[in-house]
Amino acid sequence: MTNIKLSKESVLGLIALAIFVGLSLFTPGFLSSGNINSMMFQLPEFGLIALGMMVVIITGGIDLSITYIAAFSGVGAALMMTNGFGIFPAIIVGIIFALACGAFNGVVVSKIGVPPILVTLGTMVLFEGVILAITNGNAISGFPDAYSLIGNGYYLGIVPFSLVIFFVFTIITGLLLNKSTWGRRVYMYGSNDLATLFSGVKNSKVLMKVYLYASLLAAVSAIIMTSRYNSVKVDLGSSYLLQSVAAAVLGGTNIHGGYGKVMGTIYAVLIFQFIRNGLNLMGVHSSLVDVVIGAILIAVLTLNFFSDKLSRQKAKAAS
Amino acid sequence: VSEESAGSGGDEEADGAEETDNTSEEGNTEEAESDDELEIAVVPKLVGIPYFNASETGAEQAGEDLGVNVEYTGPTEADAAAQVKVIEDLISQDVDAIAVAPNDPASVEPVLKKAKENDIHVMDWDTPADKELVDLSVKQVDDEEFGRHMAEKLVEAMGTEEGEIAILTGGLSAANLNSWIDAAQSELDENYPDIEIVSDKIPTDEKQQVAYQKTLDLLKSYPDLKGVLAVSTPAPLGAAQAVQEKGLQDEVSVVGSALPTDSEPFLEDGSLDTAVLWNPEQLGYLTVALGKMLAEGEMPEDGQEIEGVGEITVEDDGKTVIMAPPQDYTKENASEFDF
Amino acid sequence: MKALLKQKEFSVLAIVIIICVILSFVSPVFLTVGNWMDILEGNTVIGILAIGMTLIIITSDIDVSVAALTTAVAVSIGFMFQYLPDSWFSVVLIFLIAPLIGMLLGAFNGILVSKIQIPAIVVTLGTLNIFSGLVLYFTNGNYINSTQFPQSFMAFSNIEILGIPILIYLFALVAVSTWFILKYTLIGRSVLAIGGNAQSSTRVGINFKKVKMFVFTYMGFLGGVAAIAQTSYTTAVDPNGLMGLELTVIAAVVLGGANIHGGRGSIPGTLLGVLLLAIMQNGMILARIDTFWQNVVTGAIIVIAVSYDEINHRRNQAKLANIDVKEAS
Amino acid sequence: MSDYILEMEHISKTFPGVKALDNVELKVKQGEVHALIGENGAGKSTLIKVLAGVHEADEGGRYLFEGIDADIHRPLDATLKGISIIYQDLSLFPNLSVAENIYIGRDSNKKPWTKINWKSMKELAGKALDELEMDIDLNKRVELLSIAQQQMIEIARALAFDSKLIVMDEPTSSLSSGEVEKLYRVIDKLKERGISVIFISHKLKELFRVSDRFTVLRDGQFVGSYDVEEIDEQQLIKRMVGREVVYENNTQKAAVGEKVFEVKNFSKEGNFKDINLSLYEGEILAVTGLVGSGRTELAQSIFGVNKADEGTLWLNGKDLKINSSEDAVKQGIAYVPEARQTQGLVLEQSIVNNMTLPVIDALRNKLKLIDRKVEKELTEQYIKSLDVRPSMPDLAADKLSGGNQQKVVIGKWLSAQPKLLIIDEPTNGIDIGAKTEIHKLLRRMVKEGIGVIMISSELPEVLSVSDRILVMSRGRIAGELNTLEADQEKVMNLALDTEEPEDKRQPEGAESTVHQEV
Ligand SMILES: Nc1ncnc2c1ncn2[C@@H]1O[C@H](COP(=O)(O)OP(=O)(O)OP(=O)(O)O)[C@@H](O)[C@H]1O
Ligand SMILES: Nc1ncnc2c1ncn2[C@@H]1O[C@H](COP(=O)(O)OP(=O)(O)OP(=O)(O)O)[C@@H](O)[C@H]1O
Ligand SMILES: [Mg+2]
Ligand SMILES: [Mg+2]
Repeated sequence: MTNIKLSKESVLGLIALAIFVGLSLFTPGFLSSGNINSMMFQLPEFGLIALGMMVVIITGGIDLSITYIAAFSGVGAALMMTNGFGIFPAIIVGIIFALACGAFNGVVVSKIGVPPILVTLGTMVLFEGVILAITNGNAISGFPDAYSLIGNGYYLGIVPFSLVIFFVFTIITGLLLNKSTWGRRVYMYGSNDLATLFSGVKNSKVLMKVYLYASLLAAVSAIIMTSRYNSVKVDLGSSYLLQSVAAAVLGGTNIHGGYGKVMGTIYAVLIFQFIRNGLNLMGVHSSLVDVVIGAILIAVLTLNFFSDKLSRQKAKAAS
Repeated sequence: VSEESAGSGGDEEADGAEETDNTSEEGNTEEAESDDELEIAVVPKLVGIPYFNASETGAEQAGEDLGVNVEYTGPTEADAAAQVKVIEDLISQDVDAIAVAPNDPASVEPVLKKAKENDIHVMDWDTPADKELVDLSVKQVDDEEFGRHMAEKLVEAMGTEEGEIAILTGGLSAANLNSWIDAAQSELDENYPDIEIVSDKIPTDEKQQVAYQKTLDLLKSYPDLKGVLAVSTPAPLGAAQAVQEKGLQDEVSVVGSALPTDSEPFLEDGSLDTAVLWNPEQLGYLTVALGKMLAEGEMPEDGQEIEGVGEITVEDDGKTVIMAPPQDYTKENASEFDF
Repeated sequence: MKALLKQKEFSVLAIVIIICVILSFVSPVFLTVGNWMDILEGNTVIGILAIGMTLIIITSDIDVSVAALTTAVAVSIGFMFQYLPDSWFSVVLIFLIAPLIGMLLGAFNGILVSKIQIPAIVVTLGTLNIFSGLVLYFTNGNYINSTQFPQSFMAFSNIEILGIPILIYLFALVAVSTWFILKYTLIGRSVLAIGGNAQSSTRVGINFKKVKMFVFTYMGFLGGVAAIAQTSYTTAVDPNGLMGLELTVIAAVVLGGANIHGGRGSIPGTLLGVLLLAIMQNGMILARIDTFWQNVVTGAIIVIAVSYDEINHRRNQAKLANIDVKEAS
Repeated sequence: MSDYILEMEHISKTFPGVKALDNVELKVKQGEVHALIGENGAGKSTLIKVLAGVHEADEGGRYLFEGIDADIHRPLDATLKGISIIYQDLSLFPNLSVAENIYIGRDSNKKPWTKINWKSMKELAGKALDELEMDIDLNKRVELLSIAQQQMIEIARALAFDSKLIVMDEPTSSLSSGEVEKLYRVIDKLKERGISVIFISHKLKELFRVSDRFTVLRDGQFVGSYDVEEIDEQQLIKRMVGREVVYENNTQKAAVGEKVFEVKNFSKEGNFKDINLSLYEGEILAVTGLVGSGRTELAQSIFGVNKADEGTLWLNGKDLKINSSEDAVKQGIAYVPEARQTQGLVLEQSIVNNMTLPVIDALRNKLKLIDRKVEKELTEQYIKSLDVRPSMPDLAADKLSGGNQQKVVIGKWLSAQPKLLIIDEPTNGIDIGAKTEIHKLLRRMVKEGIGVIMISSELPEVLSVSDRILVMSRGRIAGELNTLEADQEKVMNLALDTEEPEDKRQPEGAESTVHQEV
């Protein structure tokens, strides 16, 4: 029964690797240093949001407001900088803005008990409205040069600084989920919230931290984005919303909660990155890139279904 | 929320659409054949809307006429981040020139810098990027002139210099729409002080249907409304549809930016008074033509005649090219155009 | 039986009434027949889709591909228009073919959800990408406008009976027949049953997969109907025109009291939810609310409404477990 | 032709890693009540699921119904053949009306567009309820009913079906004694009509009251089938567990020490009122009463999940402030809920994760991260001392049988080293073997200085395990008895509330009808 079996995540990692190798072989320019470099720059902002989404999904929830939290956080930081404050206070304010949004979601979800999909559907519109009211829909731009280093600079001259930040938060997320007591409770809550309540777990505290942590990741992503694009607008990163859900789920996270691994989500993010980049390089119509992404999502889960079925039959035959 | 510059609300004729397909196919085969040809990348705010499809047609045509390889590609949503990725991928492809219609001028700044570092000529078209950064800036019209012109046309259509008007816009965060609206508002403030704008500009999500519903609500809410200024290509059509349905052609004037073929049914019965725009196909064509010049190390001059486009204006800075003055499409002339 | 259900609907109704009262003070035109016709006609598409979504949410699933699916059908209609003769036959044909295409697309979702057992939100996220990507690829985003429509279809879209536009009748027809299906047919009962308790439903012999298949196919069917309504309302096909509408549709359904965890939801409730969003949109301009604050108001009302509903629900739930405590003797 | 309506032979069922049934036989005669008994995890429910078409048996079995090959592959097949199952965990639709719940499934084989006839549906449902002497509004949604009423709806459904064979998997575990009597009468009626019944229960007395024949399973294997006349209780137990078990009454009063825990003036509107109770060192305090007397609510209020309106708690010399279950655990209070599967365990998660959930904060290393090794050792220690089987710490809890699951829940709280343990219906649905183990465990805990309050509806259990008995009735403490002096009659007299409620409205609860406890 315990014969060598690859975990869901490792299989996904192999798929990502296969895609990478395939594209390297068949797409001119894919393996060029310039392209690898630009992929490294593109990865972190989306990866961070996907990780945040994953943590929420593990509790059986979803955060539809996450990209607007990022945008709001970016607006906060931008306003500080354009009003003459330094980078550091600006980042702090950006994070505080995001945490405020996360806290709002957290309170309504955990204290009032409204299903997360409803809460965040409402706060998505609400946060968007607040940003519009603050910015009148205009972009805020013109940040100090030093700020742009966060998203555009290199660490040790080769690795993008943003990638290092992403790497650090990946490790932190992994540690928190797998090794911290909060992480354990997140998984347990995701599987059965009543049982955690009856085990002396303060569910509202666990949930509150989940929404705060997701918004923190959104804020970090926002800082990288605003730095990379040197500007912020109401729709900053809005195209990442459904994609981040897709990445978390492709990465094996159970949409009903209770299961989800950092590595799975990272592999899924890589797959998305490779595919988009590769198809763009091949000059495939961008609409068709969406089609491919949708098809991969469905195909991988269909494969999972059949391989599960197969292994179940095997187990049966074996015993 | 998509926010193309003046995206056509229009209906390409069926054969028009087919044409587009054909050209792009040919473009692809050409690409495969010739590697030594110049490679000009044209990046719209987004692909898959009529306005930018029309520019694509023009751009591909120019590629064919001038013997350059045209790569016309952009994001499927008017999202700044997505657009930056497209440009980054183009840098990886090592094209000779990139012309971008930025969704957010500031956000493409770093990536354009990067392009220049890689010895790629950069220019903007449709919507200006950072002036310092681009080698050339292609403008369809002068924004200030365009906005003021629309306001004048509206006052003209209303036949009075007083009364209430409303302004519809494609999206609140579209920079060029905002600059036209600002220009129009200045024009009204300065020259027509008795005209009152009843509400903040109203967003229509770049959707005709939304513009239609909002206009219906406006007509009810402000029964004395005399005019609607609708900026972004689907908006005038929706506004006109509402006026048409309520039979208010004579009471309410509608002026806005729209393509002539789309506007025709509404221009006919006067529910739309004037559509103001430029020729987006020409804009695409001009962009590629100038891109080629740039890649070959030339710069355009004021008053220069560009084949297939006409005489262009170059502003004092030497790198801002203005294609043509705004064009009015009315009941009388709309049928003469095929875009 | 519906004591609590009625209460759930009641909370939306209460909010709708409050907003109506406020608006009728703020704007004299709000309570006019004309305005209400506009509201209803303008929300026919959302309404029809929300009715289909109600069934899906009752079975504790969700479908985020509805807008893309509807657009795909609308584009197909627009394409067919170029080949259809100008006769009433064409309109009838459209009414046969559009729902059929919708059903096929919906059935595709249904198969993946029921047979392959992929969670619905994932399936429909995937098909959302696939449908809309293909639509954009084939249309390039180009409008198909009324000059290419058969005159008979234009005539159809202008029909008014007793001064009421035809689309409102279509909306009503969809609402009444779906209500009937839920209340009076076996399949409708099965929908409620699997939402109430999936395990029990298989034990009493309800074919779980078939019912899932049904709700998604029916959603597709209504997507087809909505495509006709949309085409006739805008007298054009806009490949981008419905983008993002799925979240509005879902919001309407849950505001109407359907429980995202399944088992609960009703057609009257959903209609109220649609109405709530509709009058909010309509009222923003009538009440002359500053453009930049409109989203804040909308978002706040959604959050307040769902919170209020939850609090109410809990209060009722708490009453359920009561013990008749003996008084001190 | 045999006179068996059901013949199952050589039935085996393998789950990945578990052989739940191994060559089992079950033969039921026309019109008999056939008891299926066995310890937790013996395979009773699994056998029933094979019978019902929920699970397909491994190859090689023989399954005849009414003398012909049953050919049942899904639940609907069984239904159509006239087999009704009342599952252990019920199969109701909380969001549907009583009438719909009773009627549902009758027309599962009809075309989906068939119109529902509400009138005939209600007639039929009404008839079935009449037969059960139940008076419930047919339009009421089932979620508004008490658990006991829900159980009766399930039985009404089987009746309404005109079934030939009705299987009842532990139908009495949540019924009050009055309803149990009613059920017996119904079973008698069914028998008269020639309908066969398979009856599963852990309550032996009850089985002897209703059954004609027994089939005993042990560890997935068939032990034998016996007529009621040829076997007695002790022999039956011996066959179930493979050894002899004596259910002994507590004959020795514990040496009582200091007061350890006190509840003062506890009240919660609509749940309980003016509760005062004390617990002394070294004793097990039983709280008993009829179903719906508010015991669970009281326990959950002490534990902090249902905050009381007023009143104070006192533990080991300190007044407690408890606003949440987290506070309660921190102060040393543990609670084993009655709903093991939904409240007690996170079923999909491993035994380790479940066992260490309340104490996880204490299992961190210097880096504040969970120390996996310590965690595992702790779990293994409790698995061993509680004899959880199989002893695989990483096994998901849902792979365990009921009794073993309960042990995990108890282990979870032992690891938290509480000062007070409240255990609610500790042996509900647990076989005799596991039951005595749990009782011994409770004793052991008291000896180790943990205060134990046991809530139980099973009077034999209360009388044999506890030292002192509090009886609750309609949200109040009706009286206190010393176990040595108590008997079933005395307890029942307190539990039965002679006074009628001033408000004659029938409350949701099942407490209204009152009969003798078994
Ligand atoms: N779906 C399943 N997957 C794996 N193992 C299972 C499954 N269902 C039951 N089992 C195992 O099969 C064995 C028999 O379980 P079953 O539920 O039939 O016992 P039971 O006699 O009904 O016990 P109880 O009296 O506790 O209800 C147990 O070891 C159980 O863990
Ligand atoms: N999940 C539930 N849904 C609806 N009603 C419930 C639920 N749980 C309990 N009740 C009802 O609440 C009342 C009190 O039940 P409670 O469980 O507290 O009583 P109890 O004295 O603990 O009895 P027991 O533990 O034997 O059920 C009863 O009328 C019961 O029917
Ligand atoms: Mg069992
Ligand atoms: Mg209880």
